[in-house]
Amino acid sequence: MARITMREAISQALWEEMETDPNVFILGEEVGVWGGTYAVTKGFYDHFGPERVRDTPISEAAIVGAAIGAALTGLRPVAELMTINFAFSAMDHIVNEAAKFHYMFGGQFVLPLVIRTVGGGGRQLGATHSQTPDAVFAHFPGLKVVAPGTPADAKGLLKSAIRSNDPILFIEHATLYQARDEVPEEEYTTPIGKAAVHRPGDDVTIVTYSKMLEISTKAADKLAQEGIQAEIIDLRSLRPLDMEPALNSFKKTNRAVIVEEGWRSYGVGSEVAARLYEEAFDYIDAPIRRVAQKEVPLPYNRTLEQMALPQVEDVIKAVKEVLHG
Amino acid sequence: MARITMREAISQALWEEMETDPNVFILGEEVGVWGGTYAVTKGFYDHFGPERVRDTPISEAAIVGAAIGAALTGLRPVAELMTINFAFSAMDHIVNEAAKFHYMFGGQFVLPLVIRTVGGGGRQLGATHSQTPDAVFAHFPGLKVVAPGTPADAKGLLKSAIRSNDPILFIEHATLYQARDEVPEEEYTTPIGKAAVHRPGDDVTIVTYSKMLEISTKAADKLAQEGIQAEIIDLRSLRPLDMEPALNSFKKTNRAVIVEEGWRSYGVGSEVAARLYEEAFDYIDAPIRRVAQKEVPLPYNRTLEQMALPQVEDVIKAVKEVLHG
Amino acid sequence: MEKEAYLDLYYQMVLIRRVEEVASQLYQQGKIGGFLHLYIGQEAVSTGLISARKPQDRVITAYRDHGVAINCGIPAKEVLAELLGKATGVSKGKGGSMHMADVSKNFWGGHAVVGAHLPIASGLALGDLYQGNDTVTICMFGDGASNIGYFHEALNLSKVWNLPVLWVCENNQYGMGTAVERASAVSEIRQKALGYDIPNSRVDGMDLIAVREAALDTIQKIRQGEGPYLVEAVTYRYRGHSMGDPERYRKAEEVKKWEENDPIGIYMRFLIAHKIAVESELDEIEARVETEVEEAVQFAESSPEPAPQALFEHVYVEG
Amino acid sequence: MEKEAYLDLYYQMVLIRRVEEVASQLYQQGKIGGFLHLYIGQEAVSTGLISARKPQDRVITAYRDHGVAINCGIPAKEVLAELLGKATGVSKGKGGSMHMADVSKNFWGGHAVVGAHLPIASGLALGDLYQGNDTVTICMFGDGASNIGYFHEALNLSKVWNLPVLWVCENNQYGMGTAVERASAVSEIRQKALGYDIPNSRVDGMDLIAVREAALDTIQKIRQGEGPYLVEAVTYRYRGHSMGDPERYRKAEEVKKWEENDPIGIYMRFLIAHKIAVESELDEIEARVETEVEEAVQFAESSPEPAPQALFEHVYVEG
Ligand SMILES: Cc1ncc(C[n+]2csc(CCOP(=O)(O)OP(=O)(O)O)c2C)c(N)n1
Ligand SMILES: Cc1ncc(C[n+]2csc(CCOP(=O)(O)OP(=O)(O)O)c2C)c(N)n1
Ligand SMILES: [Mg+2]
Ligand SMILES: [Mg+2]
Repeated sequence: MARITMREAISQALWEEMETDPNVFILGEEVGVWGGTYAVTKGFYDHFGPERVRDTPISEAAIVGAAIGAALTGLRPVAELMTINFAFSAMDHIVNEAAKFHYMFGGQFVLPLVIRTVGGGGRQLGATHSQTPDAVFAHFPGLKVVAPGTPADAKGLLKSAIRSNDPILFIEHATLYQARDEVPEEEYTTPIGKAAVHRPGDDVTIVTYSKMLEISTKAADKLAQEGIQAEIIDLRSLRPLDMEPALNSFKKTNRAVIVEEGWRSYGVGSEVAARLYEEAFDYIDAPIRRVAQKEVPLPYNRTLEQMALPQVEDVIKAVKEVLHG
Repeated sequence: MARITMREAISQALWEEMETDPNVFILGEEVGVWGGTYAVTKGFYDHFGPERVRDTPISEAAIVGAAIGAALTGLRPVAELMTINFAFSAMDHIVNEAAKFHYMFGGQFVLPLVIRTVGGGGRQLGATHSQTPDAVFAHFPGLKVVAPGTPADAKGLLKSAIRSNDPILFIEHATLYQARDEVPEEEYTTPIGKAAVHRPGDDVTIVTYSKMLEISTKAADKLAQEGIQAEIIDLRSLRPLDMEPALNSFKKTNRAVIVEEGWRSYGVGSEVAARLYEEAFDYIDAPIRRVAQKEVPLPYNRTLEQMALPQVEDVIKAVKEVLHG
Repeated sequence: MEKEAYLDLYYQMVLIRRVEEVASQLYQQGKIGGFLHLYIGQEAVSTGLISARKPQDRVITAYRDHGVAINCGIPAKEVLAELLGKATGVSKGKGGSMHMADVSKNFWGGHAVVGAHLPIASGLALGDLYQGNDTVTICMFGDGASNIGYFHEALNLSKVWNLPVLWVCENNQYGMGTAVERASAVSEIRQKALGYDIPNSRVDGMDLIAVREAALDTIQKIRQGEGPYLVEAVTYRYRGHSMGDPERYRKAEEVKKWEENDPIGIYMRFLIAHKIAVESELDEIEARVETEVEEAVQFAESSPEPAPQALFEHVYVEG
Repeated sequence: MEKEAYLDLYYQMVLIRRVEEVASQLYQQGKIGGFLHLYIGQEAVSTGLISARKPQDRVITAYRDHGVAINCGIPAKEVLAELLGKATGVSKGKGGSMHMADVSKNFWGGHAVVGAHLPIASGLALGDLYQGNDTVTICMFGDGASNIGYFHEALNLSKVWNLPVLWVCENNQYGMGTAVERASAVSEIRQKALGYDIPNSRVDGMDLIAVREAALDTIQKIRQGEGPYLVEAVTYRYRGHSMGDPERYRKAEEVKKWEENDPIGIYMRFLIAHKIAVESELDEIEARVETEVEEAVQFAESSPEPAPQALFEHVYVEG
């Protein structure tokens, strides 16, 4: 095991897949000469050349559209959308083309396509640049949506995504790139559509993913000091959504908190809560709590922004509510 | 009261508001010479002229963008997106511009803007043209989302929307235009963000909206023959989401079914279920059931398409499950 | 071209015309659902164009795709079966009129969101360029589609990356009910190519031979690595946009004027004038088409519906 | 123009330059968050352009907006307060660097999604046309923005509807790290106007007077009802795209070459050569700016944070 950052883990996954499979290539804004807006593809352009590391115009629809077309010819494009906020500018191609083609043409079209993008708030980028609309993309059957929370998962999931024959939206988190953790040194992949127990515990279940894994872990650390053992479930994929680990945990703890960074209404927590209730109704001891972003466009001001985003204290409070409230 | 169709009701609302307020105008594809793809604006072009009934190029982003700009100058544009499937082609302008401006510029920008659009399946239009992604738009604070289920509500809500100073996505349903019902003859408006009891009953609560109001009513009729009185709650607005009537009903019936046309995961039902559990936890007698679209892109074939869409029988079955199962 | 080849093009045009007429009837009988965009009047564009492709060349178009499908070599019976939503349809009954494709024939659909397939065409061409394939992508779209942002992004990309793609705008004068001049800043769509430095030309889309020659010439250039090219084919659709079009936007005389300029008639006169065929040969082709279409209808009508489990198939390749 | 007016333009350029330099320092001190796109090097474009507008003319631009805000008459202290996220900021601390606006000054933002404000500009102009206002909308955007679909849809619409809008492309040679030729099919952005039949011109964006004259001329034409016009202003940004740009895409010499062509220097020499001002007067202006910016920083730093309840204000006008 090596301790590397999320950025390095993602970069390694891309690099290794490009080394092994000449059909894998990257396209997106600033992926080449610049080295990636978040430095994920630093050094790629020099090593793999401009054909395989393609800087594009600012044309999100064309980036995704071209990646779809290239995938149809048998290549394995990894398209990068600089942030998920710009994915709205390619929305039709993501949810109405990529997500539909395999089904709509009776299985003839195969799209081995990955769209990497970056979500999340907390960097004072203001309302247009700080969103976490993951649930919006996860709503569409035909698309797979993956959002890793650790470097090891990021690497393993991205490798699986690149080798997959389905269109996959791979959502990274802007404030996780520096997160450092153990990553296996040998070759491995992590299956898409499988949630995981991130931290075992017996008293309460926290269901979360991506950046909120970090927040939830901090909350769990503090709770542990008070003798409360939280089990943390990392969803890792939002579609397909694997509820099994969360259900198993919930059947044991009978109490759950769902933590997501995005807005509460019509979010990830709504679906997870609804499923827990549906599939483990007899195990509920207290209403499930959802911790989520306040329902406002994210403001620029740092204090206000932090007020709007879920904090460690919010998770602790919600856990105590489901335990005692 | 007059018995008129949904199409006539919407048409009347537009016509009356245009007659009273010269700042109201319409823009969109085929709204003018053609008379509206769904004939909603038939006769408008001749009466109000090409300045107030503007045929646009096929440019969804520009339609919404231009409506935003015109709204900023104090006008009250009613932009039409031919179907909600094409709203993805204007996604950025809807969720990342219109929904953000009032907040982001500190309250300076005011957007008296209505985007009318048409959703829903059931007409064999295939995967790209049959979606009901209402929850996706309802996820964004700053935007209001309205989806009427009756002619009277459609008229009253559209008038409120046109007079409102907030950006509103107004979702009509393609297979409801012919639905006929009583509509008051005198001037009235219906408040946005208020749900309503559509049909009273004591045994079970059905929470629904738009086209599924029709399906749910048919189910309730059949259930009534078996002595089961379903109370139907019509959400009418998805954002702001008014849970009060549903909660009141649920506290009385202790059993609920949520019926929506869109996909189940990360849909409207998830949010409504989560809220019912959160806010009326002590009143639950049975797991809440969600009736929704099968999680597939909608196929063209009529039989398959109908299999995928929620049917009267699905609602009846779900009601019986929450009552007995 | 050999005589056979000339006659085959006549056969294709007549077959498209007849399939569309029959489709219109089947629609009226309630056997076809959804939208139905007929290609009648525009047959020479697709027929001439696709006659110029090599088998490895890809074709992609919008929702007005039945004719294009036929020109790509998809049997009429599979087109009609798709319209009837049958398991034997080219897209297994799941796509319908707007979403036909046959990868084995290098026909990449049938795309219903206006203009959305143009960036995808750039991507097909990019895939070929990347793999060093000797392939040209032919992308057809309407005049109305040239107003959406996808057009702009796709054309720009194709030029910046020197992609082997032939852009073919079928300017049939209207996007639904909106005349070109009411929706587009320029009424010759080819003028838009100037903004991308893409070479371009305008041809009479009612004249199969003119289209074919333009296509042969430009496809060759593109294959030689000269980058994208835009051809505007001036044409007309005789029927409404889809079924149930009130057609308030045009006069009957206008339609009539164009009908006098019928692409099948023009090509027929060409064949006879150039002594490539005599009338009886053409009559024979028409009779053959008649039988073929009758059989195709029968095939489509008697074909099975997709099995119920087809509903859940093909959402994903994996899992 | 009166002498005062000439000097005021000098003052504006120097003020922008100084505000940006100070902003850069405040960013380094961690007092500004998010992105910070400096306008240094491009001052002549916005200053010349906006000097040509009448008060009723609207201005809208992208995220590189501090200079534009100042030219529109927003006090430096409100710009800096916004950068510091204060309640006294022009957008009440909620917008930040990329989202400044002041409706009372007819400055309509500050828009962070590349190109998305172009259709909105068409809408502003449509609103004025509809209401018979004697108003021109001035819409500024970058070279990179001309590649996105929004550009295409907005320009087409402006021509089809003959909207009173002046499109101003600030071609500063790069969109982030991508040189114009690597992203755009044409390297003179004005060429794109041909596809919309929009009259166009190219000016030296480092030369305030040249920009101003082009603006005066075109704004007048637009005001007379001649429809949209596109001006490409050739310019350069001296600093990185935002803070923390590795600048691997250009050489220091290139930046240096352009710095020798500094817009403030050019205008200074113009003022002196035309005997509009003597050096001491310009020094005086610089000193005045220095004080003003110092005071502005003090104002910004000592201004209150937004109240916590501001978080929930302005989500909607109603309810
Ligand atoms: C993005 C989008 N907007 C609107 C529509 C509805 N629509 C379908 S066809 C059409 C007209 C297209 O005209 P044109 O490109 O000229 O093609 P034609 O029908 O004339 O072949 C419209 C507006 C759509 N399918 N997609
Ligand atoms: C739709 C969209 N895609 C990508 C970005 C990220 N981005 C911000 S600025 C920029 C470059 C824009 O270049 P240009 O238009 O030339 O303006 P300049 O920065 O040179 O002033 C990019 C790619 C964005 N904000 N919006
Ligand atoms: Mg057309
Ligand atoms: Mg630039």
